[in-house]
Amino acid sequence: MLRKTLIHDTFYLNLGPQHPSTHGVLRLLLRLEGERVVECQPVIGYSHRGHEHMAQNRSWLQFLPNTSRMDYLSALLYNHAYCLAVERACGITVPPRAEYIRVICAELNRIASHLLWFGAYLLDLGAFTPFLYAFDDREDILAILGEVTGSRLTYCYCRFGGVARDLNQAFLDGVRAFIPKLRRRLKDYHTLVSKNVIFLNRTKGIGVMSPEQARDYAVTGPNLRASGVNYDVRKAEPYSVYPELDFEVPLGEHGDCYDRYYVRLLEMEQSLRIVEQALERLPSGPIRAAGVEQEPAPPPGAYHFAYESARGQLGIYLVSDGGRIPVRMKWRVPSFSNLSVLPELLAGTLVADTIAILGSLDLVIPEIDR
Amino acid sequence: MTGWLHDTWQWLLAVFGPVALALVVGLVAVLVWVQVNALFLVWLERKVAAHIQLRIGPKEVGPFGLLQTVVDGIKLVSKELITPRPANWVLFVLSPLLVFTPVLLPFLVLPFAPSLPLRDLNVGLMLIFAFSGLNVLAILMGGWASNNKYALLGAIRSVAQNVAYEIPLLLSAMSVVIMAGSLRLGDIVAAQEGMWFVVYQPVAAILYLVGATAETNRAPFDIPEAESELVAGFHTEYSGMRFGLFFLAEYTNMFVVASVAITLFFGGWRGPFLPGVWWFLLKVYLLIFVVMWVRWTFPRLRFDQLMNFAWKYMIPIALLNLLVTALVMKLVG
Amino acid sequence: MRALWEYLWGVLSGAWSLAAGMGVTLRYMLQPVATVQYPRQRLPLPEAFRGPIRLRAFPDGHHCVACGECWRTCPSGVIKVQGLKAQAKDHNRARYFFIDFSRCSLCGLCVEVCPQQALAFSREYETVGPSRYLGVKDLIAALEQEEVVP
Amino acid sequence: MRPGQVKELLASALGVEPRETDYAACGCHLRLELAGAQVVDLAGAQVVDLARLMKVEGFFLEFITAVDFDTHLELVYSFTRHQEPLRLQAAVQVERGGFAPSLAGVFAAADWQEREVYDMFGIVFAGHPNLKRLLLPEDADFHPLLRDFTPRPEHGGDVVNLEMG
Repeated sequence: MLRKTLIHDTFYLNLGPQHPSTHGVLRLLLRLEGERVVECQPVIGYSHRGHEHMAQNRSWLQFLPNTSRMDYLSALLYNHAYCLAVERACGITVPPRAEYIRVICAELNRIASHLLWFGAYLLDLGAFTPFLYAFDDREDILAILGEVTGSRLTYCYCRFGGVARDLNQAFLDGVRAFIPKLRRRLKDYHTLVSKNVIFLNRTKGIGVMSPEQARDYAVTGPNLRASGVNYDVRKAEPYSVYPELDFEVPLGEHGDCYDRYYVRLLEMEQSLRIVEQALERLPSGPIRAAGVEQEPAPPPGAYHFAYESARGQLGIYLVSDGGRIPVRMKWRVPSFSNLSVLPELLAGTLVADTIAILGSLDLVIPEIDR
Repeated sequence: MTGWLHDTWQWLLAVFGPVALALVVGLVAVLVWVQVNALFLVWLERKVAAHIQLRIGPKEVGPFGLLQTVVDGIKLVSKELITPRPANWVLFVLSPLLVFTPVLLPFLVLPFAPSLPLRDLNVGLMLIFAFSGLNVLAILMGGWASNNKYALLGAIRSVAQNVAYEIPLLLSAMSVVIMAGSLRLGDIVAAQEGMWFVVYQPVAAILYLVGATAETNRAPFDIPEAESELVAGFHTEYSGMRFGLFFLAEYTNMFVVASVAITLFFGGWRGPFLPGVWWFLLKVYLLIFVVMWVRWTFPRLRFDQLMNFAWKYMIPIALLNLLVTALVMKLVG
Repeated sequence: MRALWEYLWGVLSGAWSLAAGMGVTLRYMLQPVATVQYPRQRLPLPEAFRGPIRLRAFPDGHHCVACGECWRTCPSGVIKVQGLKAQAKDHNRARYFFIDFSRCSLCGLCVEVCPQQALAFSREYETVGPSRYLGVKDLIAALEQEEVVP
Repeated sequence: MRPGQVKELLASALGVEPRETDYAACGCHLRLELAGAQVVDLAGAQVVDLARLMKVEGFFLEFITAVDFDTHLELVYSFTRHQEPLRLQAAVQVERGGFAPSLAGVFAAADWQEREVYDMFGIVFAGHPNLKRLLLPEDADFHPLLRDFTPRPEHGGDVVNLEMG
């Protein structure tokens, strides 16, 4: 009897909500057998602020600053997505210059988001230094975006029918200097991290997600592409000026942590290409569409808009009754689905792998909780 | 004034005898040295880390921020010592003391200079390894007594890791001992008259350095206190100077293993121009710098990979190395 | 034999990858630092910087007519403005203009909707205080300390 | 896959007729209004059959949400594909506090999505393995996205009132 309980004794470990590696306030209830995870149950909602409820209590325009508070690491992407969604619903055409500016800023923000993920992931794996290199690069992006948006993290830059402010010379110079610098840095990252034998051992073959699993759990973004599924909303349901730009969608093969890592690194390079091309083609003209109402209200009906955020497919489902205040605004956030697959990936791994897998999914918890 | 001092000295000498007095003075010196050295090493670590990471590091307190660690130490001393209610009080309090004591004792035999070891024992090397083995007991006690799951996991990891890495450490040191023919550290340094042992024993040197890094729980082998997995590992529940003692022990331990590495493989205090003690310290700090450099470059290994590495690679290679050394020594000597 | 070769190759390439990584960190160690020591050195603020809003100062004071457009647009409802007419036929002029900066999200909608262009972002960035009530700012009073920017 | 193909497929397999919508205007290719699920007839509910079909055809479940129209709730299921993207949104009318069949057995993604809808709207998903609160505290007794919900002080949050003058 005693022997039996000794062998089969498992214990619960609360990983979070205050834990260095849960990035935000996520709680994982782990049932452990020694260091092996038997069962994992994510508990979320610690930073639920009720953005969808707020949306039902304010006008379409007034919701704009909320968008950047959901996923604060890719605030501009959410900003952009919301504006595109409302513009589609209202039938507003955006001047090309504004759209190019938005894409440049959004892609820079995507790089910043991936850089932060890169640093934080290496921190999870115990390498402190790449984190600060990544922050150094990210700092450049924040400074560049600050030149035109006026803020560093929670941007509120896009407006219905355009952007709030035109690009200035400091921004253009900053971007032109930044692109070659990041290219050099990416090379160093490959030497320092991607080829490092310890890193390879920690990530190769860990947390393998099959394409079927990914589809079952509606996983999207780099996590899905690491499993080899070619699905990028920018290509699948092209929006904005992406059809005019030439870029590739990097794919992984095995769907393990290493592929998820590598796909993101390659995506940064593709985003750089997009920024480069968009800068080259940047047309002149107005930055705000003429004749857009102060507070546009979409005609009655249901609208959906899909957007590729840094973490995957962002879906905005709007229901309007033609009034100033939305009836319903559903945000389909990518991390929500990406986290739901975690219990499946974790079963049977070690605690150290738990951190490696959790980190590789690139979760932003306030985005999940909304 | 000096007369009074001289009288006291004479009196002490008469009462305790020269040997005991030398030990007491030496012990006081070691205690002071340990503190100063640890404070300096923490400062060095922070500076090295900072410059690797494109930062400046401590710079406000004292010249180049040298006094920053002193201030931090004062802060630690002044903090409240918290004992968690479900903890085992006796073991919890005892553990930091027990972790700190064994790291002091190797200083008895470390040959800083030809005349400087306090006691040049003929089993000096064994004494060092014996006492560094005690470390793990204290960590296990602390981790278990905290009654915290993270601390317990950290303690378990620590025991497994220390047991595994002690073996290649000893085996690689043993091949040097075979070459020198003595366990006395002074003799080992003397045996490196013509050439450092690192030239004859490169494999043993690398094995020793890797093992020593693991033995001192330094990154990339810092899994007992892996902060991203186990929060702080075995010392999660410790605060104030109890935590400070763990910290102090870690850095002093680092100094000890680096000193042993210098003695075994890098010619100890030997070197031209400067007096021996300077050469010894220079080499030790250089080696410690390399260890820090490694720490700030690599990610952490996973626990099972670490064990695999020790049992499947390091121990067989160390054994093979020992065998070859013994054979060659037999044939040559 | 092949397995042994692969094993050796694995060991060597692994060791090489570690050495290459250390080379990278060494190179960075010799580079100049990237940080700015904040209270001593300060970065220039970007042109578009958004601080708490202020009333723009003109030679004849401010141009706010207390229409309340900003007050209605503000998503967080942080603005309160009240106007007075000196005489019945005069334009309305803001007498009181308060914002609660502790809840402001700096979206800039108030600045954009203002029909008089009376509002602008300040360049104040050290806005931390010990109490949330310090976030309540009296813009009319602040205006008096400001120099006139035509 | 073209909208026409899916339309035919749905007509032959389920006997339902989705409406083709203008993708450029509303971001959705097909919209399907399904009959409301009855409590007694959950097993045979059309939406479960639809989900099974969608799974076979390579779709994934983007999200499940609900919209409160005061008189009734409308459950919205959104499906799309990785290859040849096509979005199909199905709407089911549910009464307030009513029941709906769970899709958790078909799409694993439905598990959390349904928990969120239960959390926010109070729709009970019959057959769900673990229908607990997801985002709100476990002891919450309200469903905040219903239109008649008014926040009470104990729900948290506070407002600094500006004193004039």
